[in-house]
Amino acid sequence: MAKSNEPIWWSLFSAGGMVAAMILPVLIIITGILVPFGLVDDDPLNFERIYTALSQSYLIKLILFIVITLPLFHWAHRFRFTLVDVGLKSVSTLISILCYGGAIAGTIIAAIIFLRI
Amino acid sequence: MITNHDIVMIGGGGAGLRAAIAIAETNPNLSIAVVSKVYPMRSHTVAAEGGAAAVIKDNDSLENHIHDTIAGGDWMCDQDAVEYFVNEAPREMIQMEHWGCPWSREPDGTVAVRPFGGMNIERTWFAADKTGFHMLHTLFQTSLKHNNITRYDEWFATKILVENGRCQGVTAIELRSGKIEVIAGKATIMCTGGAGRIFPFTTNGAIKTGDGMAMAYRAGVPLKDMEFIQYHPTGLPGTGILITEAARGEGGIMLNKDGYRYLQDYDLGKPLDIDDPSHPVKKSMELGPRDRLSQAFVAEREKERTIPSSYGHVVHLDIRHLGEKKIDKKLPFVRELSKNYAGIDPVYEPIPVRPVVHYMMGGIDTDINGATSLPGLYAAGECACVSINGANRLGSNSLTELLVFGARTGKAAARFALEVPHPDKNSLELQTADEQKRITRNFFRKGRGTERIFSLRKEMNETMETSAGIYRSGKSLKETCDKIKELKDRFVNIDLEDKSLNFNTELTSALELEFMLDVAEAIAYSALKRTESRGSHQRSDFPERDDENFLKHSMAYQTNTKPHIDYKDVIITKWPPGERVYGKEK
Amino acid sequence: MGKKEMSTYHRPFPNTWWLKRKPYVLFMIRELTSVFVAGYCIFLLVFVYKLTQGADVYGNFIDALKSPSSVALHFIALAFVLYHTITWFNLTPKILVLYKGEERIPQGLVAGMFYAGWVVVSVIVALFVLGM
Amino acid sequence: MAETMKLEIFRYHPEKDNEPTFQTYEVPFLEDWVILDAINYIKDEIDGTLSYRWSCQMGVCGSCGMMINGVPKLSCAVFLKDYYPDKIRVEPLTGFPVERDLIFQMDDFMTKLTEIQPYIIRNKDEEKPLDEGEYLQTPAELARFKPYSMCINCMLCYAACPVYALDSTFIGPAAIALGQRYNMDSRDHGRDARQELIASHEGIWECTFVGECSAVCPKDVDPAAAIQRAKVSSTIDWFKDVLIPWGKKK
Ligand SMILES: Cc1cc2nc3c(=O)[nH]c(=O)nc-3n(C[C@H](O)[C@H](O)[C@H](O)COP(=O)(O)OP(=O)(O)OC[C@H]3O[C@@H](n4cnc5c(N)ncnc54)[C@H](O)[C@@H]3O)c2cc1C
Ligand code: SF4
Ligand code: F3S
Ligand code: FES
Repeated sequence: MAKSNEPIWWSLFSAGGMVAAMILPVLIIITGILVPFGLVDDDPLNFERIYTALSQSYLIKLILFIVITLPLFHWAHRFRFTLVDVGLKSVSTLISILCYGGAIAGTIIAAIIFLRI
Repeated sequence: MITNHDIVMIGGGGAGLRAAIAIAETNPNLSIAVVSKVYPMRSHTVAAEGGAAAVIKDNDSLENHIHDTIAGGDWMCDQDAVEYFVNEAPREMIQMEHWGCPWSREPDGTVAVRPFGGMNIERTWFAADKTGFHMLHTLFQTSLKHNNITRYDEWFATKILVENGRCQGVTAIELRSGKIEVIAGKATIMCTGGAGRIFPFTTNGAIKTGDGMAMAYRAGVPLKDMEFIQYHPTGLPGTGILITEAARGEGGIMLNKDGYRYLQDYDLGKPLDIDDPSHPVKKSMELGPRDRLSQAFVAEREKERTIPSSYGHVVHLDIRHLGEKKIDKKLPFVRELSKNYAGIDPVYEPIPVRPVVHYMMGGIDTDINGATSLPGLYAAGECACVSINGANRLGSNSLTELLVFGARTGKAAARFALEVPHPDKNSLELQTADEQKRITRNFFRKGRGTERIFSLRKEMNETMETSAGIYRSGKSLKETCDKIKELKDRFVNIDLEDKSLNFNTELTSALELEFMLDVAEAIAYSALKRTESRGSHQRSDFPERDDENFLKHSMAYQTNTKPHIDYKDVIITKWPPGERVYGKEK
Repeated sequence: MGKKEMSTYHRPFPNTWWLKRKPYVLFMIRELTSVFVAGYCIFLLVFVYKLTQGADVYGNFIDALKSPSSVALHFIALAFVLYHTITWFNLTPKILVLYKGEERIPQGLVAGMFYAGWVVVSVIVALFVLGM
Repeated sequence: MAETMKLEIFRYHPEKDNEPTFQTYEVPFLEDWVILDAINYIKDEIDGTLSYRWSCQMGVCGSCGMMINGVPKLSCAVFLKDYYPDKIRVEPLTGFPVERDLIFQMDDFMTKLTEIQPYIIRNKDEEKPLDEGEYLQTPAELARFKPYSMCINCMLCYAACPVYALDSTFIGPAAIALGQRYNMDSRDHGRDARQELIASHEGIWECTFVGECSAVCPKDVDPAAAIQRAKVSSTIDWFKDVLIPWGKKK
């Protein structure tokens, strides 16, 4: 019985799931409801404010980076099994490559973008 | 087809598995077969709730346990067997602990014990109220460790094969394919459990049909003390599901329709208040032995002080005062069962109960090594009678018996197997061909008759209930003997709708009915001949115990006509017969 | 063990099994929330990317948030992500099996801790992004 | 006959049928009958050829699992009255090959159960002689594994798990729960031995946490929790191995 490498994917999945559960709802409310409907004073998302916040604090940058990338792995792992569960078991290797590959690609792109700030 | 093993266990319940492991551990080179008509973990040991007795605490002594057992059995126990049993019990129970059995514990981590009926001190080990379940699964799972144990799951044994004067195995049907094969062994151990299904109202599962007893009986081995049948005082009406004695051990009380603790009227001591720290008092009132409690029920019924229900009369078992917390911790299964099957929550309402057929004290006659009169044939567990239970088993002695005598019998059979030559292959195959023919002829031939299994079984159940119940009389027993004869004759005309091979459960029901009729016959004749009252055998026409004539085991032999009943002395070593006293000691 | 293979019947298990019972449908919805989770993360990534493209590009992007289609998408995403959050927290007691002595800490309490944490985190994030 | 009810039962006979059929029976409706009572009535009074497993009638032997209207249940523990007056559809548990009628084949589980090593494994030198008595185990230590020891091997969880139905190489809920039962027993040292199977792909990692195994379990074993906890501990093992390879035993 081969030793499985699932733990790495599973822990990324879990961490991503936790981040998504904790942080995404409030962010969606901000970008999807509060800001568009003008329910908050000023414009919290104005360029100056966000850009300075991100460019001046490595910590904020890192947090946002994690908030964006970990849930990608959450998706990759879950979606992989969703596809297997609906009967695509025969191409499961390909699915794994596409899903995890997608999440890794997303992470690399994110890294490049974040480095440019 | 013939498969060879050194030792063949028929039955994968507590006794069969314990025997198998004992052999596997003592000699890893022996090949062991465990043949069972159901997957071993479905065996009826799984249903045992209350616990298993063994002396472990400092305030207890072996002598106490011996005395309780012998007095509880109304001096019908073989005392050498009881002594061995009690001495060995703690070791066996510790062995179960070492194998992982989840015994309930004291805060300091030692095993906990609880009081049980007829015992003068708390000595019953328990795993909440699923003791048998945990023991069976522990044994079964432990048996998986040994790869010299071959399991024949869902194989139905039909006949003991005797050749050259010794038992050389059995024929068995592989249920899924329907084919009959020889499972040959140098020694064979019957561990097929009890026969409660002979009666209509029983705590026993569908598989407890006395198969092993009947097979041995047909092979010429006597059945011992078959008239002693234990009624458990607290079964749920309708289903017969058991409410464990542990409910009373923890302090539950029995009430009649007036809310009166009627047991005080039956020489079982005086009740203490339920809040009294000494309640429940051992060996008194609710903690009297089962025979006496069941008899008290009948008397209450006659006085019209019981409660009518849609399933006959009941009394109440009240555990409300224990409180929800204790009930959930110590008796969760009682709560689950009462809620599901009686529609009441015992935290808030008393449980309706009535006596129910529970256990066979008698069985295949064996010596202290589990050996029967037929060389190579051994028996252990409820199907056997060594006899430690005498005329009335004490609750929680049986599970321990499975271990103690399962192990001992296993080892004895292993020694025997090492000494005898290989089976006589050819003649066993011939015998199997005969058995195959018998089954085809009896059950598969077209146009046999019109009798239905179900109606014969029902008639057998009814006649046994009327005549071999808590109280018996010569007249009704005679009628039952005739009735069984009639049913056996009619059995020949039984017609199976199912003529196929794969998993033909109609065929197995028919074979089981045939086994039960044989066992019922042995019970009825043994009871008829015992003209005294002792333990669970109460004759309304002979209400006194008669040590002069009947301090003897009944031995039922099958003949071509009616069974022949003989007697054998009870082994008395240090404990001469005395009076059974409850509620007055100390 | 001498068990001959015999003709058994293997029932088909269609790929549409998850439509057969409500718990399975709910399970599938739970699994599909991951698509919306990932979708929103990609949106965030685009957001940061626009930031690197300068104030004008970024400004247009923020204006586009007000479009009905964007709002609609956000609402859908919110529904799924909330479903994710709820199912996720509800399952935490299966992973975090805690005992106090003999008693298991009630599952509701364990999940409750996560819900409480969620509220705190949400408030902090909101204050941080919106205010200060 | 006063009130009656209809049962639609899955029939398959290997000697005669290539495909299963359904047969409808009418049985008396009694308030306190469980579905098994109705099926026994059919066997006794209407059709002796119907095959199924049962024994204890009290929900503890684990023989009588069936699909009742598509949901795995112990037929001795569900009442007719919960379905009255609708027709009840009875089928063998899904996910297993059918031997005949309501009898499914569970060889696969028995093999897996054996492989998971569901018995106490102790370090050689730490076996205590029987004369020295029991191993101490506090009620708290007992409580850690007790729920997992309640499994009656009824197979309802397997029938509820789509992952097992799709791919029977998956070890499945009950076997893993029983492995965990021993892993968490304070008297056991066998975790490493069991881990090889549990931590394999076919072990815990195929489980996608559908959770229905726990939802249908009649004994509250909560195999879903057992599996997820095994995922956590196997993950911890994995990181230990990768990050501190020199810390490995053996
Ligand atoms: C509800 C209930 C509660 C009980 N509670 C307690 C208690 O608290 N304490 C206590 O000490 N005792 C208790 N008892 C009694 C005790 O449980 C039984 O006496 C004991 O379990 C019998 O075990 P066994 O191994 O002899 O037989 P079983 O466990 O009944 O096993 C019989 C085995 O034989 C096999 N078999 C039978 N016929 C055939 C055949 N023809 N071919 C192949 N295989 C066959 C079966 O498949 C099965 O594996 C209780 C009994 C019941 C019914
Ligand atoms: S875990 Fe529950 S459902 Fe599964 S086999 Fe065990 S008791 Fe049955
Ligand atoms: S249903 Fe199956 S997928 Fe996992 S949580 Fe239970 S084993
Ligand atoms: S018959 Fe034993 S569990 Fe249903």
